[in-house]
Amino acid sequence: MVDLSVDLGFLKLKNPVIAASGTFGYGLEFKPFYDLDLLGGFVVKGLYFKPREGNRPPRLVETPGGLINSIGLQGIGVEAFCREILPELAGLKTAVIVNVCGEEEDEYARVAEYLGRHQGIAALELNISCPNVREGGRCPAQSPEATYRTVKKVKRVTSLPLITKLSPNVTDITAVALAAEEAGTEAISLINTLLAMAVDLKTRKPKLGNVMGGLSGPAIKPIAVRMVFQVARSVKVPVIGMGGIFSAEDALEFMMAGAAAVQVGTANFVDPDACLKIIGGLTTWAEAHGLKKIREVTGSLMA
Amino acid sequence: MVDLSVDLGFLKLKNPVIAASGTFGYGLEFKPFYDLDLLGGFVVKGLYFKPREGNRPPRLVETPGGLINSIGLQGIGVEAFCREILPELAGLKTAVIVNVCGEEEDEYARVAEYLGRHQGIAALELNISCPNVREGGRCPAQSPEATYRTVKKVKRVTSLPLITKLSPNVTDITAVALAAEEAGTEAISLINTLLAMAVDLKTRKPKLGNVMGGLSGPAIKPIAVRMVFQVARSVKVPVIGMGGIFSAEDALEFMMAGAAAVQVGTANFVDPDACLKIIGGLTTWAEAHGLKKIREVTGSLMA
Amino acid sequence: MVIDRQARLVEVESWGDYFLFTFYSPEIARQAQPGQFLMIKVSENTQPLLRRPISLHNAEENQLQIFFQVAGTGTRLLSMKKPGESIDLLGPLGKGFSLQPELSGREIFCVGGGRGIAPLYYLARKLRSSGARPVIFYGGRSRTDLPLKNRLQTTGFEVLVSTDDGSDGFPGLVTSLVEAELKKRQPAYLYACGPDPMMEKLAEICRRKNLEAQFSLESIMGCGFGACWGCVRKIRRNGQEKYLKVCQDGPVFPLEEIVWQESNDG
Amino acid sequence: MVIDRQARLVEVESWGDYFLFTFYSPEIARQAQPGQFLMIKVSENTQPLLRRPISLHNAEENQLQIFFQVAGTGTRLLSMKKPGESIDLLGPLGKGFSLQPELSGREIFCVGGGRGIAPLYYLARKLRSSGARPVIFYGGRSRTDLPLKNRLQTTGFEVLVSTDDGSDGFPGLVTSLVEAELKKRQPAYLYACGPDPMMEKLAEICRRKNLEAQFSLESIMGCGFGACWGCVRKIRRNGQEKYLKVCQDGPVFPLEEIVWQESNDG
Ligand SMILES: Cc1cc2nc3c(=O)[nH]c(=O)nc-3n(C[C@H](O)[C@H](O)[C@H](O)COP(=O)(O)OP(=O)(O)OC[C@H]3O[C@@H](n4cnc5c(N)ncnc54)[C@H](O)[C@@H]3O)c2cc1C
Ligand SMILES: Cc1cc2nc3c(=O)[nH]c(=O)nc-3n(C[C@H](O)[C@H](O)[C@H](O)COP(=O)(O)OP(=O)(O)OC[C@H]3O[C@@H](n4cnc5c(N)ncnc54)[C@H](O)[C@@H]3O)c2cc1C
Ligand SMILES: Cc1cc2nc3c(=O)[nH]c(=O)nc-3n(C[C@H](O)[C@H](O)[C@H](O)COP(=O)(O)O)c2cc1C
Ligand SMILES: Cc1cc2nc3c(=O)[nH]c(=O)nc-3n(C[C@H](O)[C@H](O)[C@H](O)COP(=O)(O)O)c2cc1C
Ligand code: FES
Ligand code: FES
Repeated sequence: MVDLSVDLGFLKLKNPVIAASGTFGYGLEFKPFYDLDLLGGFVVKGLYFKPREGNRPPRLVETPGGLINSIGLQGIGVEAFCREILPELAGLKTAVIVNVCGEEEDEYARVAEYLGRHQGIAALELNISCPNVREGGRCPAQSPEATYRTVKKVKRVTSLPLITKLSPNVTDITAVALAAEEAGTEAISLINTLLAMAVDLKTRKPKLGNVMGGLSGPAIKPIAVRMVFQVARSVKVPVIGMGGIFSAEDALEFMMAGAAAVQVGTANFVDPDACLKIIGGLTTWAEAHGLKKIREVTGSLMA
Repeated sequence: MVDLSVDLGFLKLKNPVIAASGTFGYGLEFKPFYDLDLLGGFVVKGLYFKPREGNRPPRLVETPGGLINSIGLQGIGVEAFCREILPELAGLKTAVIVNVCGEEEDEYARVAEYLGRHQGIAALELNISCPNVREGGRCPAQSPEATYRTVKKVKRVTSLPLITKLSPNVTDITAVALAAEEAGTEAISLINTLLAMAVDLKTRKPKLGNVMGGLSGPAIKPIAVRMVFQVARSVKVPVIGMGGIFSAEDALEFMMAGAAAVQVGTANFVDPDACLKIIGGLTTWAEAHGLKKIREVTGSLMA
Repeated sequence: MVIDRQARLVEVESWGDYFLFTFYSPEIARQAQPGQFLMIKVSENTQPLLRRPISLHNAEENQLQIFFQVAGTGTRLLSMKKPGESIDLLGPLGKGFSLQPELSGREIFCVGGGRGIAPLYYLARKLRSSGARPVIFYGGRSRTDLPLKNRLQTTGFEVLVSTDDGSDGFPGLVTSLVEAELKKRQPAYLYACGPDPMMEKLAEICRRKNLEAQFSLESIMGCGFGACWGCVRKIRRNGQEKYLKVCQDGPVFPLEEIVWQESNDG
Repeated sequence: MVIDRQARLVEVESWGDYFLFTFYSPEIARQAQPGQFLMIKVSENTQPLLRRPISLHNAEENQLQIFFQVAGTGTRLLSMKKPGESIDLLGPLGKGFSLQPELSGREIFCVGGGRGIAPLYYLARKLRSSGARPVIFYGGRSRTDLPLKNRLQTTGFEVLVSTDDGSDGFPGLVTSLVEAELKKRQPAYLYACGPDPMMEKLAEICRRKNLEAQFSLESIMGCGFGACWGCVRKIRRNGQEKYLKVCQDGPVFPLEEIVWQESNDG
């Protein structure tokens, strides 16, 4: 029997597969498809303090091998989340991770502090990397300084472990990762989406109501693997890799490149049970390769 | 009859379709397929002063909708180019553009100066954005300062018009574009490839001999269109857009987003006559839309 | 809501760009309601990446039917499937038409434009079996865009057709035909599915005539089951305008809730 | 070098994972030489993105043949094409085997491992018609990996087969069979195509026996006609080691030029 468990230090996961924020609703949406306890964990959709309307539709465009979204973090806000959703997630035997957003740096701390007063949250994922909220797709994760400040502020108000989620829209991903580590993040997750755009020739307008959006899916996987590789060599905290993972083989690429765990995003839309299939595929692969513990794959790339 | 010509100010093209550097050999490779005079222009493969061996194979990996290459600018060097190739290109009635490389900033100027002493070159394209040469994929186009310095140095030694080619591996593409403009570039072309990587699960090694490479093809088109859109709104010099153009419709997306002309790269491998088909498609589209001049498409996006 | 990875394509009928598929998919058929839809996997690889939303055209015993028009890559791939192949279906999804019990015995307009006819056959059958009297309006550009006309008629429905080019039935838009009929009859309710401009015009007519109605909307969908927030449209509910999910809160909405200005115009 | 977008697939033969395709493609057939290859478009969309290199297995009058094994996505898509379909071929590409005139009348070894047999049939036919006596070595893992054995024999060639598992012919590697035969005969030349480890071993044998040879190499190709510099392998020529293009300078190289350490090991 293959041991799929991984230990992030601050958090033990029964397997390395985590459903990614914004692609897994509040978790409940997937209950009809399988037992959520089978997951390593899941990250709920990004939460601001207040409810948010999100961006003008259309919000989705398909591109070759990819999907551009400009949801704009529509959501119910942290209070409604703690009141209405969190109780429904209580009792789950999987890591429930909450994705924390903020219009400015202080809001991240407010949301984190509020969440810290509640039970049933395994960790916070700081979404300092959403390209769909500010003008021109800007976000704190595009600057090591803003990253450092934001992580620091959040650390001060909560004892929940922090996973800082990085943006690929940067010149030097390792500089941002190092800043997050220095500020005390317990882990780093990457990548969020790549800022992108598509034009409708018929209307001569952008295909997205919000003009630009974030590209996810298989198209971005090679960029994500590269960034995970670079970051994993630079920091000591565990790295959670994502970007276009659709199969166990994709997940293994990220793990070899240095990821201790992975997140699965867009694949959940295409196959609601994508995470399960990937978990199954990891076991199959490990067995075929005579591997006892999946965690031995992490960083095993010979480069 | 549709007027396909475009005027970049320093250069008139009979149509907006230019074959991209590194995907069109030295031009001669495509003579068996069609009359090169039909092109708006073509950019020859990047040239250093000296001949270069390029990177260790394997040098190519396919990814969903994309291609990662790590050629590493293998080439014959500028002297052999001027001696052996340039005479063969003499007499062509299309814009021959030479892609200029350098290990350090001064080499760009040396190559440019050498080329400036020869006839038959319509413009230089400064390749300050190749991710396949320096350690970790770094290049001058990742810093506005290095971009400014490099362009400035080259301007000083040649009167040939300069097209500065930008890298997408940056936090703020407009800052780099503005630096190039300030240093006096006559035009800006973008994007070069995105730094990427793929892992071979069987060997547990990177699939590329050089570990990382540059991602091109349809997968990157949405990122490229976004960057062209951002740059075209920021600078006054003409913008030449590229990244995943495989059809006339793709080219039109870039033009609406602000490109005065486009370059076609990876598509040349799949269809040696891709540029021709795209030129034909532009005429068809213009006719169907009652457009007399293709240049009216540039920047016509309503956003 | 079920993933049926092995729904067998039993029968294919086609008329030009229009296709009628019959699947064997007992579990989905058992749960199905008119107005609900499927998310269909059209490709084995990532091109296109996403499933495609297609309404239930009918569900009976162990079988499902869909009726669709080739609109782009995804529907073209779907149209190339052959009887005997297995197709991966996710469904039934969304909230279908709600059938008011008090409509029994009354005349009810079901207005479909183009491929929008798809969900109305199933609806009309349910309406009839619950005692109401559906009148189907079926509009298309030309006579070749009305491939289901015979099927609807031979099933015994009253069918009024219109064509923009006048090649069959009422010459003009289906909305004009509805308006003309509203001068003669007083239906108790109206259901509609079609392109946004048609529906917006119908909404105006219904409001003018004080006719209650439900419309089935389209939207580009990422998941189809509420996980992505990609499919929203602006809906007026409890005095507030918000972005609601077409896949979960719809695709059918009462007329008065739909805010037309914010429709997908991409 | 021609782009034939409409090469008609005339006939398909298959044995498990192995396929023999016959195309009608007069222009390419007219220019073809043994050892040259085609770049074949296997997909209508971008998955996979690139054409696939496949050797010419034969060319006669207006027809071409290829013999290939399903190795991944691209060759699987290719294998699904049906007679009557049109396929987009680019070719003939590369420098084929060079046939030394002085070999006339002499015995010549043609060694193919697995799918590497593909170009050797065409070569052997040319050798024979130029007066030489080709002996074909055909190695595979098991007897089911030797689908062309009969075809080669019935065409009148001397064919020596080997299988790793001993299920047909010589039990063991084809290189061992070659070594064994070299104890009995003295061929004038050797041509080979197969997996790198086989070729490297053969190179060692040839060097030891002072046997001149040409090898057809594989490499991942971007374009197939010299435009991308993606397919290079390290070659020793004029006393210098350089990266040469397999697609243009090869795929066939004289034994002594090939530098094995730098082979594609990705
Ligand atoms: C709930 C629902 C039920 C539907 N039921 C049916 C049905 O029963 N029969 C039928 O023929 N069609 C139906 N559609 C529309 C169908 O989903 C689209 O035609 C299809 O997704 C287009 O995919 P494609 O790959 O063929 O085209 P693409 O190449 O993706 O796009 C072609 C054109 O269609 C538009 N489009 C893409 N996706 C959608 C979408 N989800 N809705 C509307 N327009 C879209 C694009 O913007 C583009 O202009 C339904 C849509 C929804 C949301
Ligand atoms: C000049 C030349 C002639 C060839 N002739 C034949 C032939 O006659 N018959 C035949 O069956 N095969 C031949 N091949 C090999 C054939 O091109 C590959 O098997 C094919 O490209 C694999 O594509 P795929 O999409 O099926 O596999 P992929 O999914 O792309 O890859 C499957 C495996 O094959 C490897 N591979 C990918 N491309 C190549 C390549 N170009 N060369 C070698 N390995 C590759 C990959 O690294 C991977 O391990 C030839 C290759 C070359 C370079
Ligand atoms: C529709 C959609 C919504 C998303 N919303 C969020 C979000 O709320 N918070 C967040 O941190 N990331 C969000 N993401 C990014 C994903 O979590 C993930 O980082 C990205 O999509 C790359 O992974 P993938 O290619 O597997 O989807 C969203 C992605 C998509 C496609
Ligand atoms: C194999 C290969 C080699 C390339 N070599 C060069 C080069 O020498 N100089 C350069 O400026 N860009 C080079 N590029 C980048 C292309 O010119 C182009 O910027 C990029 O590929 C994006 O366009 P595409 O998606 O149409 O290919 C190369 C790209 C490829 C795929
Ligand atoms: S389609 Fe994903 S929420 Fe509606
Ligand atoms: S395959 Fe492009 S140069 Fe050889």
